[in-house]
Amino acid sequence: MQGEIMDIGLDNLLGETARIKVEGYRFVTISCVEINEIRMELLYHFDRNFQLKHLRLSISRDCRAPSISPVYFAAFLVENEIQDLFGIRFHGLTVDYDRTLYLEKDVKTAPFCKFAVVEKSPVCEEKTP
Amino acid sequence: MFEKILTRARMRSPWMLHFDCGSCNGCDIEVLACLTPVYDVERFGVVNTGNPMHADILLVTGTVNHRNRNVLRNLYDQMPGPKVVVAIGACGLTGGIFRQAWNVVGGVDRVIPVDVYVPGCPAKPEAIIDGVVMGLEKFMEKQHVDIS
Amino acid sequence: MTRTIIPFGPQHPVLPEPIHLMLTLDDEVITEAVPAFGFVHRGLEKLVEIRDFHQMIYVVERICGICSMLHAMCYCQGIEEMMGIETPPRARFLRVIWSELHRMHSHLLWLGLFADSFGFESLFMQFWKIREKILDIDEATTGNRIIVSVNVIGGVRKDLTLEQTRGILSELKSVETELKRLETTILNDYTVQNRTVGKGVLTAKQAYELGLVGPTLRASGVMQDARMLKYAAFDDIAFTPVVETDGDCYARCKVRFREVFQSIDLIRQAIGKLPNGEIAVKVKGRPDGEVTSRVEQPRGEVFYYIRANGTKHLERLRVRTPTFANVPALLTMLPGAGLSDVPVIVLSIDPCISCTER
Amino acid sequence: MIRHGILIAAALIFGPLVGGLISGMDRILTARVQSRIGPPLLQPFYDVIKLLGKEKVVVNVWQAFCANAYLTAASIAVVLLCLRSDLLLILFIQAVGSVFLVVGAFSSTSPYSQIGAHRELLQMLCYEPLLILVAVGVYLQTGSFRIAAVHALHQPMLLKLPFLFLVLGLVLTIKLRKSPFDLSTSHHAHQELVKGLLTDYSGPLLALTEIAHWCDTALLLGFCSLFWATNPIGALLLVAVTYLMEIWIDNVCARMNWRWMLGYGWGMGMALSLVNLVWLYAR
Repeated sequence: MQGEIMDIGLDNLLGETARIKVEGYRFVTISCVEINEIRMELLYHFDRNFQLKHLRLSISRDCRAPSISPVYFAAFLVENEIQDLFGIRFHGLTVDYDRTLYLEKDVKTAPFCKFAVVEKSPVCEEKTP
Repeated sequence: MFEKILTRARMRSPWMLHFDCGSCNGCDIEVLACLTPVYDVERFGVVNTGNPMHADILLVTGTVNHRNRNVLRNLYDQMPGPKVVVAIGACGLTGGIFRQAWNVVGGVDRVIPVDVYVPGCPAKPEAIIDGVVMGLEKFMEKQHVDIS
Repeated sequence: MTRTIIPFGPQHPVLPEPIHLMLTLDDEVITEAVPAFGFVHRGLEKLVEIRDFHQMIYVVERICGICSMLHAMCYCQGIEEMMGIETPPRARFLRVIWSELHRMHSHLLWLGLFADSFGFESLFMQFWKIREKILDIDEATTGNRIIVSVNVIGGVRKDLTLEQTRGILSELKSVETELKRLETTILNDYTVQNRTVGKGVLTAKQAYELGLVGPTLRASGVMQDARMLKYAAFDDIAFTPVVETDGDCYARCKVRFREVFQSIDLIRQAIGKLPNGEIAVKVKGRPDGEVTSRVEQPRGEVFYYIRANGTKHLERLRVRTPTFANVPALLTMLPGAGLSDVPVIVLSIDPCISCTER
Repeated sequence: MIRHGILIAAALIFGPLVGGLISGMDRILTARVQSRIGPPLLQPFYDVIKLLGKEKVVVNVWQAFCANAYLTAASIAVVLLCLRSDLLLILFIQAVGSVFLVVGAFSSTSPYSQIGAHRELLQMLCYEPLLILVAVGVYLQTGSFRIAAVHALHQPMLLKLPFLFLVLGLVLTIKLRKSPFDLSTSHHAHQELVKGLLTDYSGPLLALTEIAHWCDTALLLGFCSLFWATNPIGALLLVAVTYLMEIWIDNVCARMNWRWMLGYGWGMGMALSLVNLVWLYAR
């Protein structure tokens, strides 16, 4: 894959994103990949003059991730999408559709997950940054 | 006598309403292309109204999903009778290549009754015009049902 | 008249596609605009579990009918990179020709719809009349008007004969003269300028930070075009992106109008340098690993993230389409605009909702 | 008396008929300008007959009443024009009809209809004063508001009131919903308000408003013809040229917004009228 990949954790996600923004990178998108029954992977893609940079965040399915939309406004759309399709909840979203971007109100499942998981309230929160 | 004139007028003045119900834009753009110089459906009196209250023919492109089915139903109910529904493209007929996707309900006829099916991926403008003309013939049949 | 709430869409004649904008109006001035999506969402990325990686070409082509060829091209280039396939030079030039034809038909379509958004119906008809010529070329060379389906992994499926390339060149000549005739109307007409100049302004800084792509970004003065990545045959073709600096709807119109001429030039160059040889190589093996792929679509840069695991089904296919990146711009441009400017501003980013929601 | 009866009947029949034919011709010519072939000449009549035969969906009784009132007022105005009655009276009745159309649109709950009605009111605010000024010009020229006095002239009015004729052309553009001014509703669908004012009129009610619109067209073109009242061929030519100009303007202009319309309509219209009136007065 083109560009450097950095593994990060929940606690330094926002810090890294802010640093990347200062370096002049633009937000491209977030890709969510389901690894197994418990783990999910969020890949944050950034771009500067066609040089890509990726942040790889491994996250437990029932964890709430911090939203990077306060840093990169454009991220709100894709985070809402992941919320809908993979069931990972984000907190601090600038515009929160609350899982109704694509889904109807009464849908509780996450349609893109192979391991059909019914949404339950997240049990772990990331520590204060 | 008046019935005859009315049927004739109906055949010659189909006002269409186009609803993109989740198509890939292929058929969608072809429907619009029908209005433009090369195909020019206004020759047959077809006018794109955009307002369900004024329309006679509903052209639906694309698959039905869980969210737009209500919109489609709503548009159909708002149209005053007699009305004809033309489903356009492989997706509008059965769901086409998307039928196994998770958010796809299937063809248009899962939600509203369809009178004419226009196949193709995307359907060509000629086929769409042909579908509209076949829809007009349905007006005749509907007319007879109304009278009897 | 005080506050009114207007539901703009999902069925609205100005936008052929179902997007829903909840507009709060204060005397025809918009105070708040909230977009709602989900009317076209089909969940195509999930189809990788049922369709194998060859069949997925046909699915990605139908993410959007207008940029279909470029979706397939981006996907194929990604898989080729992953499997280490070297596509033959002729295939790469042919890809450029068809992709630029696609860009032309998309831009002409947009120019027509844009003219229509400010009520210039005759201009709409003229642009779409020219567009039919491009579709005729597509139909003559590939067999279909819009979804041309020429890409396969390892090359292209169709070849161009000498006669066909001559035909393309002569058609392009007539397209060029007809477009030149429309230039004064779309760019210099008083009423058109009145409706577009100074509407929906985005500064270069705003556009860059919002992560916009394509003509929307270039109209704000940022020179960024994925064709600068020199994919396909772009390393052999002279190319400079079209840039305008005003950042309003008029500048976006100008960028797209100039890009049509640029595409004509690129096709001429590609046909002139078209090498002989194979058009596709045989593909053996299964893809493995992860890859990103980028291509400049008519609406901007499309971004593919593909992850495979050595089986014939991909593990994950993620598509970030240009409109997905451009939608946040709407939320900044719409508040403060008048109701009559809404269609103009919304269309100025060239929204493609079926791309956005997939 | 019998002569009057025949005249009234003729006005009631030929008013809408002529309006409809003109509308059909308009659609063909517009299509030709856009390099299309266009619908048959009788297309507007097919449309109206079809609309009359459609299912009746009445949003509210008030709206149905308004559609009928609009048609009544528009036909009375045409009848009065044929009877060579008072110009001010005709303009007043025509305005009443338009007001009914707007009130009907206001009575529905659809926001498109509401905003359309609002814009239509602004349009009326724009063109009504101009129409009155034209009538004043006619008065200054003939010494009477009666149309009969115009017919008694020996010289075409156009020669004395050229600028007022331009003002009338401006009003005509607004009234016919032609391109820079197709704000409240439009003939083709690609408008931000869809059908604006007419959104909630459907089926037979829409047919009534359509017929009334034909009457309006006939009335205004009749008004135009007064400017060359000395010779029927001259009048016909004048009307034809005016209408061709309207189609041309429609096809070379983008739609503007209402702020521009008020500014341009009032500024341009008032200036042209005043110049003409002062010239008439000074002479």
